[in-house]
Amino acid sequence: MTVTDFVPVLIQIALAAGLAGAILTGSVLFGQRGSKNKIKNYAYECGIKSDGKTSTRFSVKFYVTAMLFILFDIEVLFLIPWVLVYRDFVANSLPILGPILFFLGVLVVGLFYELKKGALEWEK
Amino acid sequence: MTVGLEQYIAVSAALFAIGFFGVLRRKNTLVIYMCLELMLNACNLGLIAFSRYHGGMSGSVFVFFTITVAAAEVAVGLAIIVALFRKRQTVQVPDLNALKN
Amino acid sequence: MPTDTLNSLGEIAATNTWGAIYPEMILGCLALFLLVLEVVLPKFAHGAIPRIAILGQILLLGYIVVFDPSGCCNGVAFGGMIELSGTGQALRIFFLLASIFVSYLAMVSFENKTLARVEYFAITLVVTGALSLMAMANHFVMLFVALETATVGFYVLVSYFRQNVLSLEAGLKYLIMGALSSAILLFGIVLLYGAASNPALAGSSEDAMNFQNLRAFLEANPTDSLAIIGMLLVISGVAFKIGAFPFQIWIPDVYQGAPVSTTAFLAVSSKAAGFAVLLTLVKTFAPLSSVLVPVLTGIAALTILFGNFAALTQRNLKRLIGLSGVSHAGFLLIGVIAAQAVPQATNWVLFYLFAYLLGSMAVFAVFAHLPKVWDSDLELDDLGDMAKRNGFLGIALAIGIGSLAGIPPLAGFIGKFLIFVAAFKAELYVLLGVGIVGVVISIYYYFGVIKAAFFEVWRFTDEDEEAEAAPALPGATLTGLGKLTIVVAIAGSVVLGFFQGPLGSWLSGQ
Amino acid sequence: MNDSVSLLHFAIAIPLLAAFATLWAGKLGRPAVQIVSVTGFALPTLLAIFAWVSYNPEVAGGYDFVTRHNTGLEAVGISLHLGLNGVALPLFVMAAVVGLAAGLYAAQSKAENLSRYLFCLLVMQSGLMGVFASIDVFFFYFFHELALIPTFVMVGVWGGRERSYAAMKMTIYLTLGAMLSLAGLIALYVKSGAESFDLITLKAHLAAAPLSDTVSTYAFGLLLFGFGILVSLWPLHTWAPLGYGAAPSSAAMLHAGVLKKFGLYGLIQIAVPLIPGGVGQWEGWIIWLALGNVVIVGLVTMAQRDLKQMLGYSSVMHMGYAFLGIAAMSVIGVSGAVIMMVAHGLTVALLFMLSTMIHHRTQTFEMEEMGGLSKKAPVLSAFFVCGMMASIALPGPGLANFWGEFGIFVSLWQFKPWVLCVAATGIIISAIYALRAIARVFFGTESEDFQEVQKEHTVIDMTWAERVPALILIIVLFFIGFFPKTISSSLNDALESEPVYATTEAEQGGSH
Repeated sequence: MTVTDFVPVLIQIALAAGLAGAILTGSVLFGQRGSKNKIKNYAYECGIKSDGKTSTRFSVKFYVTAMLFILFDIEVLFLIPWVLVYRDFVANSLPILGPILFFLGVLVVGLFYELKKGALEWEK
Repeated sequence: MTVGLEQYIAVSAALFAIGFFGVLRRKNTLVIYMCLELMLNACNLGLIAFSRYHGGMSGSVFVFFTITVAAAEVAVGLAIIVALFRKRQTVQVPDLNALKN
Repeated sequence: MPTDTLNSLGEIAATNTWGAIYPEMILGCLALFLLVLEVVLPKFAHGAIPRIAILGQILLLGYIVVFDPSGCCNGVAFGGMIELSGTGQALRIFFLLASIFVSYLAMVSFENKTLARVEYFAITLVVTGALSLMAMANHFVMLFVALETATVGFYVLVSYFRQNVLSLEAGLKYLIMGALSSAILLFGIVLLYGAASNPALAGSSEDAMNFQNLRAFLEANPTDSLAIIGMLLVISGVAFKIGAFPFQIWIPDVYQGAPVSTTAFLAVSSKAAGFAVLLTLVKTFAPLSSVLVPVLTGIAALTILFGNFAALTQRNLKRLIGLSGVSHAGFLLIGVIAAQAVPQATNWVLFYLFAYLLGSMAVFAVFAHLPKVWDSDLELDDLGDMAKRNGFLGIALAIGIGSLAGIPPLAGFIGKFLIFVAAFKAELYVLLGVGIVGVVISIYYYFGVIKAAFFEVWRFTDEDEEAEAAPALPGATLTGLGKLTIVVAIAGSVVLGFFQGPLGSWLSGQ
Repeated sequence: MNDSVSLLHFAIAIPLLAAFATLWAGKLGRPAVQIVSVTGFALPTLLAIFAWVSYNPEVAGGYDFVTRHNTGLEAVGISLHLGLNGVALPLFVMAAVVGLAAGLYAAQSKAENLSRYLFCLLVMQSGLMGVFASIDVFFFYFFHELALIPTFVMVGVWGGRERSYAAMKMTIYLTLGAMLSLAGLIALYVKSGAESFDLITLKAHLAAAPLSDTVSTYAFGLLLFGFGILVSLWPLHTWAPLGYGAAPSSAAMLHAGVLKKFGLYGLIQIAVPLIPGGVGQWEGWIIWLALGNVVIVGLVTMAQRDLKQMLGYSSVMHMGYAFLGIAAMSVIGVSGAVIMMVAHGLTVALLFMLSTMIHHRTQTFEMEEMGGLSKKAPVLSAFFVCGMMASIALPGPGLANFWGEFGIFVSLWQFKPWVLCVAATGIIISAIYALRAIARVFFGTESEDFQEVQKEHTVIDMTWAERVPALILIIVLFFIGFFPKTISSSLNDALESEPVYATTEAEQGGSH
């Protein structure tokens, strides 16, 4: 590869930056200015001071679900190549169904265990 | 200038080194964990580059397994970190010193 | 897809001898079966599950020992992924034996604790299967996947006591160290693969992660710097697992914090698997031995010295045993290095491992019965009480420690002796000297343990007074099954000391 | 290849089985323990005496009662190969006799937890029987360690003053010595090319192809210093007085009397015949260190105030003579050394036992605080005087030690007269401390400490339970003293068959 191959990327970066810059400058230029005071600069101009953290904590349940999702999501990785060569293998009577079924069987047992343990129940 | 195998390997080595020193230097367990993942991904990059430029699939196949392994490690690791946080209310390495004799 | 590819795939598929790895398959299925049982059975029946796990393993072990002690078939299988050999078979038996002990220890130390009981045993089974695949690996993919399966399992096992901060911290430490070592190992593999798959170089091959191909490449060009760096990284990664010198930092903390059964599992099985891998890798890297042997020699010497000196000052029992285990790793390394020059040394390393297994299991079984809620805070002073209350445990501790210290007439002595003979044959005089110094130092702290257990107690207690106080330990009750397990371990140590018999000739004959 | 079992197997196995039987008999009470343990000591003694009587020196290779069994390490060149030759036989018998005496004395002693005490003693005994009965060098070492471990436990658990420290020091020293000698033995195994630990095979190989100078230098050096530590060769002897001072009497009897001879036996049977070259290179070392044992340790012995300490030092001192006899490398010198080992074993055992009896009566080992015991305990004092006379090898046919030292001195005269002159001073030294000890302990006026003790409990003379073991030792001592031929003839035959000893004999033009 040569650097020229990266030109589109550069163009895209330039476009994005330019657009953002343009919008901001546009709003500064054409937008009408209001009176500047502290209250007005708060988020939501409703006059009430905002309190508490702006970043809220998530329940750990989200993380659990996310982990489980990753684990089962990864397995797809092994299914894609399988799908690609499936026909050829069967055509040449190479063993391909048995191993993958065993693999999926293990996955199913895992899923079954996970469900029964109530790892996916939201309210407990 | 052309981007060849050397560049990829250089990037992968650089990522690996960054991860390694991150593990050694950082105090926050989660950041250390990210650095570990960074090291694994540096290895993946190297594998892909080698198998792409040298021909042969075994490198690319290995990457599948590496990714899976990394995922499993993340799951278990985060579980442990969460459990520890619940117990100690901190994930800073210097605070985790119960095991000093 | 081109036909020649399909043909080669057909050839590979023909080598998928599933029958050859039935023990690992059975272990995995047994683990799944246990998980299913847990969710199917009602709560009150869960107590049966650990027993089912142990029973299943005992049956499997019995079948292997009786019906195919020397493995069904030798040579590579699964397209060069694993290599079946007598050594692999011996290690298979080793891991099964170890995991039976470990499962029993877990049963004991889970008494009087509120925990999820069942997962532990399932994970133990999976890890055991992974370890014995690791011992048979003939390809870096197989090696890495098996290794990681075991390691991830260990993360859970180490931090299994969720209520105990020490256990969790140990888990975190092991997690970071383990993941770091895996990453280093992996990067080493990448570099080796990159070097050996380079079409420009002689002897390169497409499947460069296969050990035979890799060795062929290294023979073709033994000065490839990339390959040498890769090798060093891989060796460091393995050194982490066996706790050899610069990489032993995690050992004391993790051994102390982990549940005693896990500590035993780490000390025995994980270490043994590391050495199995090391034996294979040393064969693979033989062309680079001009670099490898000096490195390993230095590591071995420093490991022995560090392990012993660090153990001298320990009061905490599990730290002590952990650090003494470091020095044992050093002795095993001597055997591994010698194995390059002396072929039988491989079998002598195996003998040492079996002796180490029996000795350690006796000691850890005693720890599991000591009167503490969390075995992480067992101190030397807790031993005296034990020997007074329960002479049987006292004898078991004495024999176990004696065997670890390499005192005749116990198995550990024969193991050390064989290692020394190997070192002499391979003319590793420096390591021999260091080994002798190490033995003398180790006597000191092992002696300390015996002293703490016996010197005041044995003299002034009466047999009959003991007899009634025997089972009255607050920690865990010593059941008949427990007595049997311990008796097996100590009898093994004693018998192997006097009469190596079938095991000896079997290993020598391998 | 497995042969039928011989009496040697029984001599080794019976004490071991008796040991566990004793442990179990602990539940049944004291009499059961005593019966079982004494049987465990007596039977091997009978077997040993039977072997002594029925020993046939004309047997091929000089080894009688030979058997060989495979323990599973035959591939490594290790097999349980047992047998006795002219050198091993007397020591074997001595080990059995001393064991019996020690066992009898221990069985009637007031040791706490008697069954466990006797358990350790019996394990030690079986190891001792094995040491002198094994032809395979590996098992020779193996049995030595088997006998050594119980010593540490006994010193540590049942010992007297500062027993922990003594046990620790003994353990470290003796482990180091054992390790060095083990390395030397492995060196022989590897470098001889025999790939076998069998002494006979090794001899054959090394006779055909002797070791190179460098190899023989370091191999012999390893064996010399390894064995030397075990035999308390000066200046590596410091563990011995401390250990014996702290050890319970039976343990001290067995260790000082028998187990310590392991190193000398190893030098005579293994090191010198297999590595004749090595002796020449280390000769100076051996002589000077041995003289250090005789003179320096001798002077230290004179300075001792504690009876048991003094006995410990004197036993260290006498080892010097044995070393000198070996250094002469002549038949007469080595046979003298062996006879002295036997006699010294019996004597030192007797003395340690008697010193403990004295302690029971005077409640102290300080010789200053004793005196006048002979009036209260004439028999005890008679025994003790007799033992002391034996240990200093009083000239006269009565006691075996004399023949030993006589042979050694003759050989030294042929070998290096100046060494003889220096060594002879040892006789005077030992005479001085022996007579002074006797005078202090038994004669003269009673010290006020001793009178204090007598107020608390009356001092009685030796009971029969105490006399029997002492008598056994003394009788054997006199028997060998009057009929030295009973051991020396087969001993000399065995040594004549060793080329190294026979040839040096011829060179030095000696005869006997």
